Amino acid sequence: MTQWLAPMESYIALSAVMFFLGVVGVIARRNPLIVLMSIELMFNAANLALVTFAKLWANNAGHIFAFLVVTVAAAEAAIGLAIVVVAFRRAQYVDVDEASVLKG
Amino acid sequence: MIVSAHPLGLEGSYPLLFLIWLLPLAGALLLWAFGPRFKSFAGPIGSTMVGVAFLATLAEWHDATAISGGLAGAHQTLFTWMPGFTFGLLFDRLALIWTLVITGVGFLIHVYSMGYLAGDKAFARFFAYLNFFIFAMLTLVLSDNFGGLLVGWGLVGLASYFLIGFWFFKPTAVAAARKAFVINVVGDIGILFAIVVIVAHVGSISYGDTFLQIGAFSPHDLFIVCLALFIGCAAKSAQVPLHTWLPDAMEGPTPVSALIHAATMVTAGVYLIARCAPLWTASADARELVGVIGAVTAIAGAVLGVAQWDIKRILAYSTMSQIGYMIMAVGVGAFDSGVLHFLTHACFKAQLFLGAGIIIHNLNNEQDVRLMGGLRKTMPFAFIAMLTGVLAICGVPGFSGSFSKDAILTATLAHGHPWLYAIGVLTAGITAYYMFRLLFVVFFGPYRGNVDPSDLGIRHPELAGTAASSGHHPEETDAHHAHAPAWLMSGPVAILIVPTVLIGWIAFGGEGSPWKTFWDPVFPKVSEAGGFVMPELAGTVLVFAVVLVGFALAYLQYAAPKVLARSVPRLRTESVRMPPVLANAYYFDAAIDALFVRPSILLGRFFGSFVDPLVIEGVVHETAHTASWLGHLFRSFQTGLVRVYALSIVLGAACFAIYYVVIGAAR
Amino acid sequence: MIVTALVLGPILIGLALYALPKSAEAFARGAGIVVAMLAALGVIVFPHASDASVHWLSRPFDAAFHFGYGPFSYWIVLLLSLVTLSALTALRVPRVRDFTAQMLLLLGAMDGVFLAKDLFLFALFWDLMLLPVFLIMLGWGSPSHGPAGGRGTAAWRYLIYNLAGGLCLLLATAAFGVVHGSTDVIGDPHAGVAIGEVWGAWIFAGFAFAFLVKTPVFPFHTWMPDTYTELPPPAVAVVAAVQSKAGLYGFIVIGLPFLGAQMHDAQLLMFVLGIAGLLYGAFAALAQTDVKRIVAYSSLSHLGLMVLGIFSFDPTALKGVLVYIVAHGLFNGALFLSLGYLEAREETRSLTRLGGLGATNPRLAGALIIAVLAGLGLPGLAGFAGELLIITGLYHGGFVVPSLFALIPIVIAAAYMLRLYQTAMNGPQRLDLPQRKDLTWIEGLALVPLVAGLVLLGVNPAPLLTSNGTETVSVVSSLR
Amino acid sequence: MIAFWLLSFALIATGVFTITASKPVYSVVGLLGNFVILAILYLTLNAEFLAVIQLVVYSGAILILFLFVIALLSSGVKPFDIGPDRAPRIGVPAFVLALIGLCVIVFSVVRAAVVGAPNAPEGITGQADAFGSVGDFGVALFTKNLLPFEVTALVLMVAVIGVVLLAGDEKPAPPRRKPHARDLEREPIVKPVEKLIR
Repeated sequence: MTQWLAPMESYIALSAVMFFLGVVGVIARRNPLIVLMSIELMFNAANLALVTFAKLWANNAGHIFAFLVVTVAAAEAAIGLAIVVVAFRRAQYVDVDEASVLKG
Repeated sequence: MIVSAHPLGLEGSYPLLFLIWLLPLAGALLLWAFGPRFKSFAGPIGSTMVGVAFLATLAEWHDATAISGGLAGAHQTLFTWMPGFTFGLLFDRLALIWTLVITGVGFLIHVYSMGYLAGDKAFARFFAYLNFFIFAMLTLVLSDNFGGLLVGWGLVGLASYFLIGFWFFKPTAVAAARKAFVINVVGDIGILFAIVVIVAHVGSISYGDTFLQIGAFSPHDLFIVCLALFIGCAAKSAQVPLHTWLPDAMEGPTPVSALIHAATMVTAGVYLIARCAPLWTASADARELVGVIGAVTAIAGAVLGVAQWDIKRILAYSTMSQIGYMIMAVGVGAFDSGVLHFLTHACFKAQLFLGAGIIIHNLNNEQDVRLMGGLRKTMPFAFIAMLTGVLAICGVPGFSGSFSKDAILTATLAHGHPWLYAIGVLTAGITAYYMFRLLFVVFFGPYRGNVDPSDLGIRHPELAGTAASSGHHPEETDAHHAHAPAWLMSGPVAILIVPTVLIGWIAFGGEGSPWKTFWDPVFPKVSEAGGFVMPELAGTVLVFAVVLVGFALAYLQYAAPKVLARSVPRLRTESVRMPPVLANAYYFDAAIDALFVRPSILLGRFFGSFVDPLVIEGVVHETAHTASWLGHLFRSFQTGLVRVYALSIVLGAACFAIYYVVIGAAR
Repeated sequence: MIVTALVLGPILIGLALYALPKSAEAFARGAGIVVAMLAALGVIVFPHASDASVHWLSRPFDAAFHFGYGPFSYWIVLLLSLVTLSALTALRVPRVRDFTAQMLLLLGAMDGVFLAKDLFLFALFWDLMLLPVFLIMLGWGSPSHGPAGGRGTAAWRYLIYNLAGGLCLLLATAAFGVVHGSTDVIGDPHAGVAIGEVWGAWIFAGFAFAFLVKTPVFPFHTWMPDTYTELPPPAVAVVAAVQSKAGLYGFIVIGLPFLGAQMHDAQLLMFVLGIAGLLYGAFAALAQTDVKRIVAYSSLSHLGLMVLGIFSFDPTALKGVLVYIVAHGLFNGALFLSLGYLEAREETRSLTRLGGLGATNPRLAGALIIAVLAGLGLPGLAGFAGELLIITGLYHGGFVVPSLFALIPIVIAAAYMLRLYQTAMNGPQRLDLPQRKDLTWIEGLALVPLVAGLVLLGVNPAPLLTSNGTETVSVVSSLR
Repeated sequence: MIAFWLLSFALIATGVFTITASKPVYSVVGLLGNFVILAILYLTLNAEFLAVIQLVVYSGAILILFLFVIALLSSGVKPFDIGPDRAPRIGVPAFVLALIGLCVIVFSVVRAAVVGAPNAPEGITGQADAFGSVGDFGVALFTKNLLPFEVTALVLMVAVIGVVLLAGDEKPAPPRRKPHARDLEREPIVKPVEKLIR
């Protein structure tokens, strides 16, 4: 079983790549739905790292935590999408750049 | 630290002492709270309180003079603030003499006031103040420590303030009251500082501890204590240079001038130095200083007395001059002579003021002597009263003033101060001159009340010839002639004539006189090198000769038949040619104004309208502006763009990552 | 139990008053008076009430809800209750319900400051007591826009200055707690607090800044004249009488026992500030025309004297400070209430417009003169006893020159206080002033506790000197 | 080994497709592929249950949710990206930063030289080779980590309530606002307080 398993470093590096893909997506895209999806990417990158470490230390805690992350991600997606819907209802369009009331 | 104060007197319980002390307070509170309800009974109530206090004082005579085992008089402890700060009453011979004068003369003046102020709207308030003054003055003299003394000292100043400003709708009276109070506070802080130094050295405020531990003071510190105490005396007793309030204080009703600004309060300085005789005995420098200041005040006051036209101001400057005598006496160490002059002065000066009060009262508050004249015929009683007073103050032999004045003058010589003696004798001559000037101008020649004031050289008739406008409300002035029995005013004056003439005889007989033996166990003897004992008779004769010269000059200038014939133009010439130095009282007021009052107010304006709003607030505002500028700077970071925020988060995360990796590598 | 009720009672009742309808003015006013009276009675009747303490924080340091009478606080709390009672009784203001509620909040919060035996609690109530003052100033300040910018500016200035102080206090408290491990130390001079030099300097700096601003001491005073001018008379009576003592109280119960070395190091600076304030306040008061500003600047002068007394580390001076704290509270309260009567009647505070009121308002003049005389330190009244003891202590402690400086303001005080009184009350009657009725008996009655206190303590301040504060004083004497 | 590299490549490729897709629908498709590949990767890491969850919850539920929203919002008008791009070149610094972070992490991971997984790790049930099995996971979840599990329920419930509150209130849409009408007048904070007291 371990023969075809790649070294753990590779998994971590893969997780990092995926995470930063998410980061770039969040920053570079203006479509809120894609932003949310990029966030999902980051969640999953984190999960991958967690699972990898669980395997590495042979500790179930990583799995448990990944499970919790999934739950939170689900809740986050639900709320985020609800906000998008509400914003759409207010203005008939959604654009991340337009939500700038926080400007000082 | 001394815990139990040395009492000085025989410890015991003296209920009468409380009666003497607190009856006037009760009267004051009663009249202050319910005054208007009493109507014209306010006067009798107030007078009764003081009269009973006087009788109680007589009844306590025995306790006050008792001497046993080095303790003299009666002592009662009241309460203790903290160790060293114990308060009590001490009723010894010194306190007895003052209490007698305060309550005795005070009672007479209360009675006199019933006539003088009858019909005044604030009749009850006046008696409340008078009673309060009596209480305060008794607090001053009955206290057994410097703290209580200072309390009394401040309270008499307050009473004086109230009474000078009694007619508070007169701006001049209000200003005079404030001036008197503030200058007296200068004196208060002098005594306060003396207390502070005393406590630091002996750990107690009581007289007994202080006098028994004079050795605890270095000569320098002792001089500081005496100097600080003397600042208090100078302010209260109108000594140069703190005398300027006294002439202005004449804005008060005349009975007040008689009681407070002649007979009792202004002599508190004499009391204090006599009370602190052990301190002065121990400090030659302090004696020198006080003696000189007293002499300067005596002659300065007398010279100014020559230049006044207001009858009360003449008497005020004479008071200042006479207190100068007393201060000089106690200053050089002749305590008993100083106290004797206090006693005689209290009688004759009260009488002079009350006599002047009768004149002023009858002339509808006219106080300018140039507008009087020839009153000998219309007011014979006032003439007799003033004449005996003048004879007494001039020191005509046989009258009370001569005994005390001669005693002081011989004492200065005996204590080795020939210069002070010379000044004293000269002052006696000037005194005779200006007092007889007063007498001649007021009582001889024609009546000038209906002469045009400008013909007499009165520059501001609306101010100087104040007649009706200066005193009461016009309607009150008219009213009070109606219902004031004449004896209320003449009676006290008639009674006062007796001591004015006779009281000096208690000091007759030189060293063996009753007066000397009375004080023998009390005052320490001061012996100085170079003293010269002048025969009593020789001294009297010399002084009398000088007095006669003064009288002769006054006669020639004001009462010779040739002069009387053309008194109006002569008075005009004199008024116009009055040297400005004298007319402005040596410019003391102007100097104090320019040196202290104006700079203080300017400084206050500078602080209040420049430093506070511009300098301090300026610094604060600059700080605020800096913060505000920073805020604007940071505000520009808040673009409102979510993506920029996200980028900054990533930037932060990257920084963290680098930090941990790099630093972690270093570790 | 009693002490907790003293703190929480007024606060809860004050909040409950907001539940009443706005029109229930008489009831609200009555409730306020009753609460203040109960507070005063509680303090008088139970002078030995035991402490109440609940531990609530153990990390990062121990802290407790600990209330109790400390060495100096009993008299201050009594003073606070009396002044609040007088203030609530004396004057009428618009919107009585809200005002009474705010005054009760102020009472409770200030009780909390003086009764707190835990530093952290002290700091919390310190900030809490700013709030009612701020709100009262905004809500009841004078509507006109004076040179100082009106009530809004004054209120914000008050809040910002004092919150800056409060922040420093909080930081210093936190640092104190972390270094010492517990903040439950007030009133326990044997708590064995040892704070190293580095921390000590910073902690002291934080405390000192808060106390100096609150007191206020020159040059941190510029918020004070505006605040005293804008606050309505009942509130300013309480604030000037008691709140200004919080800083001095802090120096005494926190600085002296726990930061003695740092206090010593700061002595020179504090003497300079104290003397500067002493003279500055006195001279500035001389030139003001607004009656309340005169009293405000006179406070600056008096508070400077108290700072000198504290930093002389002399037991006599410290006793004097205690007497003067109470005396100053009493006469400042009486002064501001009397001036409140005056302002309510004549609708002006400017000396240029007032004059000659004594003839028509003799009782008002009587009330004012008593307050004024106490304010100028008339011998025989309480202020004098304090001054005498403080200056005696200063000289005894070897500070000859400061003791001489301390004498000067007494003379100036006589000048400006009499100017205040005489200009308003004496002189010819001004016909352009409204002629109003003299003091009512209830207005006079409101002043009675204050005046009685002034006279009694002036004659014999021994109760203050012996029953309380001895412990702190003994600590101080060991410091010297 | 080769499988891992293939999977990795596919994972990155789908991820890139997700974030670069022009339309959200394409993104969803990319994300779907991404998740499926991830599930396979989980399997290689002995995380059987998580692999299933990944498919069911993410691919099955969350992505469907996305699709629904897209469908809801895309009716008729063009709902997205209509304003001007106010930070047009922000992708560049983001990419640079991401690259730096990536390098740092990869560098640190490589330097740490983590050893390979120990052989046949023991599961929580005590059996060899049980690590990561559904049973093992279930025991761990329902014994040691019961409280976090229950909290999960709470989180989800709060999310449900939040969504209902946010989106459930059907109000008539206000007239479409111009994107740049941002002249919102800001009141100073002071005034409301003053009004409150008066």
